[in-house]
Amino acid sequence: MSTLSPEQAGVREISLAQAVNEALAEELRRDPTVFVIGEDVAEAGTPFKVLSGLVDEFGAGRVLDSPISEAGITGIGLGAAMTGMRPVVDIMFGDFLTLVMDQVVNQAAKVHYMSGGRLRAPLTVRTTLGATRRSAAQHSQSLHAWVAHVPGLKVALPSTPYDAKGLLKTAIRDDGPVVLFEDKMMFATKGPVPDEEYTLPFGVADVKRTGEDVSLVATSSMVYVALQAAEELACEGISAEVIDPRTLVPLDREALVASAVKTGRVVVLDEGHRSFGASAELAAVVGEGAFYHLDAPVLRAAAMDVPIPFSPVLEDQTVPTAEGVFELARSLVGRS
Amino acid sequence: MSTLSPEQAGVREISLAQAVNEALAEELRRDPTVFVIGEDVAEAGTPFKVLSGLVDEFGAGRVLDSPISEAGITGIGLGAAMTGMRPVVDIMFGDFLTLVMDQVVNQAAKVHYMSGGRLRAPLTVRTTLGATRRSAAQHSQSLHAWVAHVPGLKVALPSTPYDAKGLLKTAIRDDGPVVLFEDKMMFATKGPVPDEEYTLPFGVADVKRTGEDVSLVATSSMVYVALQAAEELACEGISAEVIDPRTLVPLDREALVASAVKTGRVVVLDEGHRSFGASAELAAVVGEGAFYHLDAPVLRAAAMDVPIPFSPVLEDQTVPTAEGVFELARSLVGRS
Amino acid sequence: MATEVRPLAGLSPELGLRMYAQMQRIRTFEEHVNELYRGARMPGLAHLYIGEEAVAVGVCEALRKDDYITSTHRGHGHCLAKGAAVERMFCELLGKEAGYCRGKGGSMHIADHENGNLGANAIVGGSAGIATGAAFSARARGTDQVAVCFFGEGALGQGVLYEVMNMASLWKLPVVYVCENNLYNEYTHYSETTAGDIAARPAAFGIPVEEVDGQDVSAVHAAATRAVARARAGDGPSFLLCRTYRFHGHHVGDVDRSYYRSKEEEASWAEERDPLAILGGWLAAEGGTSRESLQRIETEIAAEVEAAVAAALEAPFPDPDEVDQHVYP
Amino acid sequence: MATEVRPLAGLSPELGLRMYAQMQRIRTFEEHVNELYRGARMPGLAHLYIGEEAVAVGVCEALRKDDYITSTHRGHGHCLAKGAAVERMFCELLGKEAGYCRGKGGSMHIADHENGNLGANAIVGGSAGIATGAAFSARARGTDQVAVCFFGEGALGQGVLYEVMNMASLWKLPVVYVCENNLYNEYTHYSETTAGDIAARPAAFGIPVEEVDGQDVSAVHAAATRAVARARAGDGPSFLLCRTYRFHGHHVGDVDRSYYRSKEEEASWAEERDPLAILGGWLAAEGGTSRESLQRIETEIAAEVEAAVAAALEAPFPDPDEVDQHVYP
Ligand SMILES: Cc1ncc(C[n+]2csc(CCOP(=O)(O)OP(=O)(O)O)c2C)c(N)n1
Ligand SMILES: Cc1ncc(C[n+]2csc(CCOP(=O)(O)OP(=O)(O)O)c2C)c(N)n1
Ligand SMILES: [Mg+2]
Ligand SMILES: [Mg+2]
Repeated sequence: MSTLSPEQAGVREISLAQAVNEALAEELRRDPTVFVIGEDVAEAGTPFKVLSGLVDEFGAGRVLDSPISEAGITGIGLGAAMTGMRPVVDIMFGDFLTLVMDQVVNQAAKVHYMSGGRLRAPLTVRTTLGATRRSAAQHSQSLHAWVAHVPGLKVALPSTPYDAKGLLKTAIRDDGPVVLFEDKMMFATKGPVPDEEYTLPFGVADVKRTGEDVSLVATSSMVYVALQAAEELACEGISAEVIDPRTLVPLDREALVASAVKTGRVVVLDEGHRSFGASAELAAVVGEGAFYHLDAPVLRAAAMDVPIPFSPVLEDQTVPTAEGVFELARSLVGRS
Repeated sequence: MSTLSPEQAGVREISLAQAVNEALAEELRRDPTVFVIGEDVAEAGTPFKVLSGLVDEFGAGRVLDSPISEAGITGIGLGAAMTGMRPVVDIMFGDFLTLVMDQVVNQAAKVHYMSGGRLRAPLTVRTTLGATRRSAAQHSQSLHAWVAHVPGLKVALPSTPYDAKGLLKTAIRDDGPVVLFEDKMMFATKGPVPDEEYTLPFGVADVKRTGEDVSLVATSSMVYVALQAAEELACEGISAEVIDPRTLVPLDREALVASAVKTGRVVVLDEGHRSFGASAELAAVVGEGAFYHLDAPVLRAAAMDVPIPFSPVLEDQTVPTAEGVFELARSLVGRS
Repeated sequence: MATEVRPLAGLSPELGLRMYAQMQRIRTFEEHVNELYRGARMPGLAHLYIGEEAVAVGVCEALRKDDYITSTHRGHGHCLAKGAAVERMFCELLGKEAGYCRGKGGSMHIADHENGNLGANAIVGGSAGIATGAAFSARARGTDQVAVCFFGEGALGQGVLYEVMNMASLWKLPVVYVCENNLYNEYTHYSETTAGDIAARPAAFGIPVEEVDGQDVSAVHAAATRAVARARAGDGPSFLLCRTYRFHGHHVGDVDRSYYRSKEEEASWAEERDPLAILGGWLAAEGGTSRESLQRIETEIAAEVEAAVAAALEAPFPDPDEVDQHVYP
Repeated sequence: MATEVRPLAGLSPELGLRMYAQMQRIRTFEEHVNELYRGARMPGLAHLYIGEEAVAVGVCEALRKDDYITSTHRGHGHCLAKGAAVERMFCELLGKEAGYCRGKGGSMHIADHENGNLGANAIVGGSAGIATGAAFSARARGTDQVAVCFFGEGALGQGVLYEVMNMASLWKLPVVYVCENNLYNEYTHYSETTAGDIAARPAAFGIPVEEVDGQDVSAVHAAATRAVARARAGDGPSFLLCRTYRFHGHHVGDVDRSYYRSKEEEASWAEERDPLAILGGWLAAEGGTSRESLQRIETEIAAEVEAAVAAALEAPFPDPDEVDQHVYP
């Protein structure tokens, strides 16, 4: 369990927003080729205030307010990346990935391969996922499955301030394109982060809680749902393991399979829509790798297959809850 | 097995391209609100010549050559669909879906739901999938998993002329948005199509070949690979069932699970990239629904997780072959 | 500084009064929306249209009920101006079943099919295609309907706008593009995001452009009337560039704005360029309307809107089972 | 009708000869590509640049080796003009390991990093962002490099072009947009897809535009030299609108073209507006070059290209194991 406890020396409790801000500040300081471009990222520091203060330290030349041109800024970021820079393109809402798919998928993801390894695109796209903010159908999607399906892209989904900082720094230093998703609801979530600098490797899952009876494979926002469900399961005497892949690409298949082999029962949690989403790949990987050790089918908890509705009484039904996951897991362990 | 044999009365052998052309012609004739818009769809009849002749019968007002503006024509199609028309938007290559994701996903897919059921978008987007045409990374993708992940969209993947005609006519008559993918390599493929008019229901899988020992769940281009593998398996005394979902959304889960329950062994074939692709959902559905009847893990045969390379010696390795599927299936049946 | 009263060219008092009532209705509606937010009685956020009322009203008064509009995240004004009922709008903003979208859309997706409002849109520039397609459809179906596409100047950053303007011009579609230049893209002044000359952009695609004072409802109405007549006559698209200003924040939560615009700037617009004050002043001075009758309109609308918000607050939420209805027709 | 010989303003014979050789090299290369296709010895298709050579050569001769270009599906001419070697290009088109992209890219993705060619692109308009970003990067890194974005007039339909031109103008980026108007988007005349006045589009974004005869390499070179100097001096982007014509089909398989353009039109361009004939004629008539020396150049290049294609045909394919290399750096 890599998650740090504040008891440790030189560890502070900071919010995920602060962690992201620190990661960007450190990389901007360390490497003059790093810059940030996006809508309202400078003085406004983004609508989520995640980038507050960066423009003051690094200036408008390295923290650029752009027109409302997602495709354009991603293309410019790509061209800059191909010629010696390390851009961080800020796509305010993950829902706006719809506008940059050509730049990200047909261009950035493929340029290294298509050039036989001669061109590189060290481009980081930072964006968001997650519902339940009463933002309705065009500001609540979790579209990470799309980019995870595209060879050439790496995809990171931090769930804690510690992971957010370490994975973002790794993304910026990666020589290829990385799409990193942060849950809008998690920006205020606090967690331990060391004082000293660190990065986190891609492709290494993190066991957020160890357990024996059932594995809860959870991404991003769903890690908290899984941890809460694990608490409730514990009261029933069911020991749940919560494992967070942290990056979908590369994916730590071994760790997921190992956990499944150990527990024999798996629930996959992901906030993307259920059908043809990330939860399907995670379930398929476990099903392939741990088949002969599974005591029950791999179940999935994901967003309902409906556009996210505005009305709270409707929206709150669309995203997995700890109660729901608790029930699913308990049914697997055959106690219900 | 719905597939028709030419022996049947009033059945002709026509190519998939002709079947698509007939479907469009019939719907354009039947319903004055139907029109086709796309790049080089009129006189040129598309680069694949699939639409040849339509402009002559229906005129440039109903078969429109557009600028090279995929997002724009999809948006215009959507607006027309919301106000009484039934547009068929022609997106020349599936790779260009990257340019229309906002119009399709944030707009078309959601307008009915967001309006509480008051607005409708009977929009059909026709596009392609499939590699092995030496067209390289930006003209060879199979991106159907993306749209299948989006609630509000229906997704059709015909594999025969019969299915292509029947599913396209159903798509055009559907009151919501449908994205239909045709395999570029299949346009010349011939098959039986009845003289008289017909449509095919969405959400009904088609068993292309019945078998007892192993189920090959195959989409679009992979149906032929599966049928060929089934032939070769038959020589080894292995009876393979080939089942084609025909539509990913709605998905005929029952039929897939029933086949899996019968055979106990399943290989999923899909030409999209393996990771986070359609094959993952199909495998997960079978794994969930048939778990207690499976004798072996559900295996997947899909495109390699690499951008499609140009060089034939490389490209030919990226897409599943009958040999590869034969081996996979045989390994499942424990004969290798 | 009091608002200077200028003759509102060729405005009839009747039309002036009707537009005054509509603008007042929008203003009052929005003030209640702000209150609902501040009282934590409305889910989510909303983008207030206060200060820009003359654009929506001036344009929509030039339209027929069966004409189409597409709207934006700042869409309450467009919706009301096109004829929506206040109570059903409040219901939508509160996520209630009686709302225009049964609570599924909310402020950013409010649509009013009966009155030709094809919907607000939370994607900047996201409705440019829809409006242009509605115009295509009107022409293809042989009606003489017109489609109006409202958008903020920030949408000038979205490429799809140029793609569809090109086709609207090529095919002479009956669409009017109405750009509401309120000077800001969220928290950034448009001059930092917009190169060259805005009016030259549609012109480059062969679309005639008219620039108007968006605070003068009669000027907006006159220009819109010309553009709509042009579209209806089959002469193709037009572009109206309206200079306006949002008096409140980008959204209801945007309270401290000093880092991107000055209090002085805000005050000068509110005191000198308030479209309601300008029209009210003219109606009283030149329109032969007494201050009392204007007062009466305000009182009536205040009562109407208060009753509506009260009813909406009492209205039931949708049945939870509706969550998976309306995904597919 | 023979090609009329016009004085090619301010062209030095040395430069003229160098450009003649480059244009001849492109022409000869393309003729071999066509033969390879017709002989079924090349996988896939290719889009020939024959007829448009003066644009690529005129522009690239105004660039430094460390300047950037981005190219299109019709990119062989740009690639050669920027300094690529004929044999490695043939190798790429044939999917061989010695190709510029180790056979992974092919005709539509050929890139030549060493010479600043950031790649052909099979997405129309797909490299507008890349070129603009390269210009941003040059400025940010404090170099005086310039980026040139080649695209066909069909790319005027892609919204992203306007998004990046807006930013290039706002931020005065050292980028030159070179529009090759060869009159056709595939099989459709550009007048059916392009409204208004092309030159007014970049102008609307504050980008200076120069229209040039794309068949006159000296005119292209002069205009490009001005635009590049402007960019290098920090004065921002420019737009060159080049009138040109592709002599062959949209791609090598597009043989029956009568349904979209007339034989007469093709003949008049080939006979009167062939950029090689125009330059050759001038070199002979005014440039003090003998027909013999031009002949010699052609013979040398013919030999060079033949040797290259022969070698490329013999060259080995990549190791099959390379298929999953270069996915991630
Ligand atoms: C494609 C897209 N990018 C970014 C946003 C976030 N956003 C919402 S409103 C807004 C500013 C819009 O400015 P403008 O178009 O001028 O409209 P205004 O808010 O001024 O009325 C932005 C950037 C969005 N909703 N959609
Ligand atoms: C985004 C996109 N849409 C469509 C195509 C298919 N296509 C390839 S070339 C072409 C025509 C391009 O015309 P133009 O830009 O004028 O270049 P030209 O071929 O004339 O050199 C089209 C439509 C594509 N490659 N990319
Ligand atoms: Mg604005
Ligand atoms: Mg062209």
